[in-house]
Amino acid sequence: MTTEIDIQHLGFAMRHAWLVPAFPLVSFVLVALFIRPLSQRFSAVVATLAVFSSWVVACAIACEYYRLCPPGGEHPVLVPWAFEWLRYQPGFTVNVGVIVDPISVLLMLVVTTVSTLVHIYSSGYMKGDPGYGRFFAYLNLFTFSMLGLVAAPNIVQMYVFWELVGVSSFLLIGFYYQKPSAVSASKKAFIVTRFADLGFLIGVLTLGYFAFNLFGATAPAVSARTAAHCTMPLQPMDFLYLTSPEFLAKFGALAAGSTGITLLTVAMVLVFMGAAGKSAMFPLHIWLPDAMEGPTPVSALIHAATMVVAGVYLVARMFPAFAVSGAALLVVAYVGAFTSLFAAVIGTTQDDIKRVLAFSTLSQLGYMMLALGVATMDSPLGYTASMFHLFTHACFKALLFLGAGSVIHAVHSNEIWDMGGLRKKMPITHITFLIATLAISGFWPLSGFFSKDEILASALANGHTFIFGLALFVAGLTAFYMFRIYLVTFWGDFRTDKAHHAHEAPPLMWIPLVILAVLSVVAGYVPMGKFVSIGVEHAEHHGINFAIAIPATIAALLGTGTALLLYTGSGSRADAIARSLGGVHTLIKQKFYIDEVYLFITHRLIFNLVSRPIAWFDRAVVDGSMNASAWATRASGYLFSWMQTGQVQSYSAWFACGAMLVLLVLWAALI
Amino acid sequence: MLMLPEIIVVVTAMAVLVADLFLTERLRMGVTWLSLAGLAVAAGAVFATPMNGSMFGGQFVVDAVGWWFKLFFVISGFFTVLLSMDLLHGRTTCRMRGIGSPGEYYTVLLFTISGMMYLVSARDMVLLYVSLELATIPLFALAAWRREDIRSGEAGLKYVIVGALASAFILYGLGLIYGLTGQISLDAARVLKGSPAFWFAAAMLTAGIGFKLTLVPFHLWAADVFEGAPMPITAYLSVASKGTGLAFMFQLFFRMMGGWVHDWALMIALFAAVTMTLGNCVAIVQHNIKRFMAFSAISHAGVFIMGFLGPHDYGVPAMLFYLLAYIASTLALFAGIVWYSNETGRETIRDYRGLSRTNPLMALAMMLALFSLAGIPPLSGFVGKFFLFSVAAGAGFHWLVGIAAVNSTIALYNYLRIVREMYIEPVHEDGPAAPASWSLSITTAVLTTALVLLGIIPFFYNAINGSTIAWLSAVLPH
Amino acid sequence: MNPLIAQIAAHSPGLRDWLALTSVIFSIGLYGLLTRRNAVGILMAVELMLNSAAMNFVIFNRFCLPARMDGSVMAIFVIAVAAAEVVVGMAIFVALYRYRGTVDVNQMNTMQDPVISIEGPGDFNREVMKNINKQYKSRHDH
Amino acid sequence: MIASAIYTVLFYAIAAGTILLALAVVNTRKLLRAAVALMGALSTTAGLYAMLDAQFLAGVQVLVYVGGIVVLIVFAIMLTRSGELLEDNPTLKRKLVGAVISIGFLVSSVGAVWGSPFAIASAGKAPANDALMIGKALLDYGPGGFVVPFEVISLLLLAAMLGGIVIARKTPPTGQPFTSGGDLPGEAEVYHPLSQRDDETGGRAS
Repeated sequence: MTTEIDIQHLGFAMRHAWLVPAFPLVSFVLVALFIRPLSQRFSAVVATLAVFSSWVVACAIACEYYRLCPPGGEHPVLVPWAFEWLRYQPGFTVNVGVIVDPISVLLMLVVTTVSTLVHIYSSGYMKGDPGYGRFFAYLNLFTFSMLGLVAAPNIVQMYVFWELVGVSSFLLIGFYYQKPSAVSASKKAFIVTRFADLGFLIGVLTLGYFAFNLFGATAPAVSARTAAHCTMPLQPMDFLYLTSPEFLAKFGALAAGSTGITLLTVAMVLVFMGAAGKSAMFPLHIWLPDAMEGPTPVSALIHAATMVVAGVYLVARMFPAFAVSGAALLVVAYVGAFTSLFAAVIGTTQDDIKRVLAFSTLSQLGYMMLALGVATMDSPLGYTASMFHLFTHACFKALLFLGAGSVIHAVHSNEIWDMGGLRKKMPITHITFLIATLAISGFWPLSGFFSKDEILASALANGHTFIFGLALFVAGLTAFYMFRIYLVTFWGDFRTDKAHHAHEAPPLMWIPLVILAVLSVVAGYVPMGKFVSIGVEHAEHHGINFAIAIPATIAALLGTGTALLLYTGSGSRADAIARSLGGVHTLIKQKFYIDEVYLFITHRLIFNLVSRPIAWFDRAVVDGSMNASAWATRASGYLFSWMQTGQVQSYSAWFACGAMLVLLVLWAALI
Repeated sequence: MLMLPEIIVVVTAMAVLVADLFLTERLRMGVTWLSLAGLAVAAGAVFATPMNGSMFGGQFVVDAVGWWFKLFFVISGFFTVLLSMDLLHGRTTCRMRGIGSPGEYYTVLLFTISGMMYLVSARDMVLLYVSLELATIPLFALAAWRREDIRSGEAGLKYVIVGALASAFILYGLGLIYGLTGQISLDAARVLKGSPAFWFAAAMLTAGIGFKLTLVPFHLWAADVFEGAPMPITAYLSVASKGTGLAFMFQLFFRMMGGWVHDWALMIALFAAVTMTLGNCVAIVQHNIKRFMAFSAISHAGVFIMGFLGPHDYGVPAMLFYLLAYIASTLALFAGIVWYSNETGRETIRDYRGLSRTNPLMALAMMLALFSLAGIPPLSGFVGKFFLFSVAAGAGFHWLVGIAAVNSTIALYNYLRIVREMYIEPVHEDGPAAPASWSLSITTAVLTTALVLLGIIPFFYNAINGSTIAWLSAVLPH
Repeated sequence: MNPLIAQIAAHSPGLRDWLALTSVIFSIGLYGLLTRRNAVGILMAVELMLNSAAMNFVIFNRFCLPARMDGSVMAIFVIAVAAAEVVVGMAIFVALYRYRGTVDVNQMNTMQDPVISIEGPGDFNREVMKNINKQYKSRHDH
Repeated sequence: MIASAIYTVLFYAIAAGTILLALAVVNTRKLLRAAVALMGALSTTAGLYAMLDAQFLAGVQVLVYVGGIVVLIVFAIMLTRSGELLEDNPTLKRKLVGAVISIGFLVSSVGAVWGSPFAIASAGKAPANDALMIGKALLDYGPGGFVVPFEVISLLLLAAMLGGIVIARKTPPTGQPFTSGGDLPGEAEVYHPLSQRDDETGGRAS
């Protein structure tokens, strides 16, 4: 059943969809130029209100979209608002507009919700910071860029905002510019993602070139199908065209040279390179742990809930193209799977609470990529699952980061071993953190359970048994490391004076925690399959599939149990003595034994055999190759600057030699 | 009256020279006003002239491309005067000795502008050569204008020697072409068949173009001359002189060797690749901002000539548009640099640290200009680069586009060095005390607005595109 | 008729001989430009080059289209341009001499790219640095 | 026939003289002698112009080049006291580089000229009154005239003169040479390249 939509007569929110990114932009300009010098406090209010207004509009758009295209039916792509930006030549125009379809609506909601909460939280967290107003200006800039990215109806606009997001992330990571580590982290993030964007750019150019060449042959069919849903004529760079079966069928038939690889695969792998950079997929992940140098609300907003999912969003947006080129999709699946395992293993050994969360984010992003990778157009459950996990993950990971921020705010340290016993001092933070931990570990009835379940189901359903097993293992590891930091932070004794004197965060900070906690609990009950779908068949995953839920829960329980075993025994001496009343000898022996096991497992086995080699590989090979290329560029700079001797006669000699060289080239080329 | 803009510029130059004799020291500012007014009127006159027509029996021709070039030259001259006035009239915090004689300075500057304008209208070798020299030789003097600064003199020396060498090479090449065709007209050479002498002449002329446009390996003079020349002249060299090089290349490659452009595409692509790579790599290791800007200009030369590769009805408007974007961005950046050097006398990149706190608006403008030069969307530099890259891709030079993309990453790193100094490093304890003068403020504001608007409003590109297509269909063999 | 004279007359210079002559003079000028140490000497070499390039025009005018005067006119313009070049060049050299006490182009290198240590990994870097330092020293030994 | 033979002999003699004088220009260590050699080379060129039936041009060459430009060069030699000194010899390396490049140029240019068809006019003699022709061409504003470059060259000469005057003008002596950048040897902020640490990696963040 095709939904009849009159694109010219939509409701207010749809017709004015540009308001969503416009609010933060206006607020950014106002705050940065005018309000910030006047009042720090007022800057925060204006910035928060602007993002909140965006949230209201986004909600209105969502309501209207699902009123027009009811859940469970077909979900066409609408472009209710656009204007012409660059006219390269007749028939090749790049527009700026807002795209409205299930995933953009979902992302708009996620971004505005998390951003609003982070704004509120930050107005408490950043209190007293000299850069208070500047911080809110940057946050607004980031929110604007991210919304512009989400709303992009064509790949050029996407690329433009992609870069803007990178710039604002650079500014926010380097917010504490007095700290050398923050400066180098921001530089690293920018350079690594920029390097990845290089691939993206080449991919865009390749796509654009062929899109334009094939436009005449394939566009009319696409245009006839979609014209009713767009306010502007179809253009070669539009996603609607790039993901249309007509174009992909033609483009997918072109081979790149005689290698047997299609050009489509090449282009899609290049595009995925950009996505992998933003979403910190192995081996381009190295910037994300360092990015934790930024203020914690930034980590929650950018490096957990929104910017890092831009890569997932891009792959989802271009999903039909990836699906036509099966090879590119396989790359996505395996890179995602490997990243999720790799990051989870490293996560078990970190002691900095934000770094653990960063590696956890990497791992969960890998999960989302994996889910996209195992989906196909015929069996698109993974697509829905990925978006579902993106949604639930945004809730509980933002909550975890904000909770961690609250703890750090109280203890003034990032080290989990500086904390301990905080459950009594910070009850609200503790409860919400626990909810988020349970959610990410995948315990029923919290949201993580449902979305993870769906990812596992999709992997199994499409025959990727190996990936399924791997994902199951990662689920166990996730539970382990999350409970590890949870237990060490909130249970046991106060390990330092600061932990002893910690107190609950102010209401401005805990109210967002509570809201996010509620969302983390209920988000799993959204029937995502009805709202987000692609392809012909509707991805429905009814109820709980026990064949998957039981192994997943067992894995989570195993992880949790190991954490309990390892971290409560040695951590809380008082409990141990209470239990030891029966037989002190055996207790000491057992304790000794547990310590040994702990040491052996963590330090000897995991650390030496797995984590350390991985970390070494990470630092020496992945990081090293990035540094080496930077070094090589600099070295070539010195090498070439050697021509600049300051001697005018050597300049003249080069000049004359150059003329001779041109002559040689001409002769060689033309005779 | 097709020659009206040139005549206005020349008459203004003469008037400035005469006025300088009669004005008292107190009224000396009058020469600046006169120059500015003359250039503004000349810009209006350019607008008033039609986009095609010829005078003196075809000796002097105006076409759409020349029309745009003239407009760009007048605009860059206008802003160069605005950038120079504080320095020339001693209205700076950091007192500079050895720069003065504003009347002569403006006169010489205006003469070079008229030379550039004649260059694009030339249709025979004599006018081409003479106007090229008019656009070059006085620049030697301007580079050496601060006669008490040994670096300025040294810059003049290097410029004059390499410039004379280039001039001799160009002349030798033109002579051979003249011999081959037997005619002094530029268009006559388009029917030439390939022969060793023709290729030899082409190599000589390419070297001459390379000198003006700073293509590798003819670029080596640029860094030293840029560093030694007075700051506004450095700005002028990096925009107007580059524009002249491009115009000269247009004249030679489209008019004279029009039938050969496609066969030489590989050579142009090699030049583009080597030039932008070397420029960007060497810029990494620069500390002096003038040298840095020299290498930035060199790498942009590589980007410019990518426009010669593709189908010309895309390439030519793309090059013109990028030239406009480049002029706006570079001059906006130089407004900040001139201001900083006027106030403190310092010119290394490290000196700009913390500028965003002491003068946030100027830092913002400089950042926008740097981002535009680096090609960050949606600023004009991005749009221009996008067009040029797609021209090269359309011509099948995918490897060149790859190299250019890698280069834009390196370039971004380079420009971010300055942004980082301004935004992230602690404030310079001895930074500029005074805010920018009104002339620099106006320059900055106008050009920054322009570089943003050029990128987001398609009008300008459409205007260039629309007017040049007719010219191209007339001038190019298909 | 004396056969020697006939022989000589038969070798009457053609276009190529004339052009070879200008090539030789141009090359000599180029050599001078590349080797002379005094800036004024370099300018003299440039004059030789411009002169021979101008002569090309006159030669072509004579041999290819004797009816018109284009090449000769070009030569006159070249002479004028050369004069302008010399004026500016000499002014710069005189001003420079006033403050440097010399116009030796080898010493005109206050502006050049500095040679800086490359922070890089391992022995390779040390080798590179050693070479660069050596070259730097040689650049300043005159 | 005899005229032709004389012409031939004259050509080779003058050409050899010009080449010798040109070699003297670039090789003499005394600059004043080089200037005299240059004067000679330009005069013999004037002779060659005369042999090319360009008598007016030969006159211009002697008047402007020999009489004007070379005198200017001699002035410059005097003002920079280059005439009193023996110029330092260029290094062997530089000589070698110069020789290789100029011989490369010579070989390729002669080769290029030799292998190319030039449009040699079989008939036609230069007009007898070339001064009149040139004068007409310079002031002709129709097709094939040169009135525009003629005006432009006057601007060039004026601009060059103005620039030259300003630069060579003496300013009141105020002592030390100075510079603005603060990055020259001898300035407060010493810019010795080897002591300068790289701002990317040196000092601060590692």
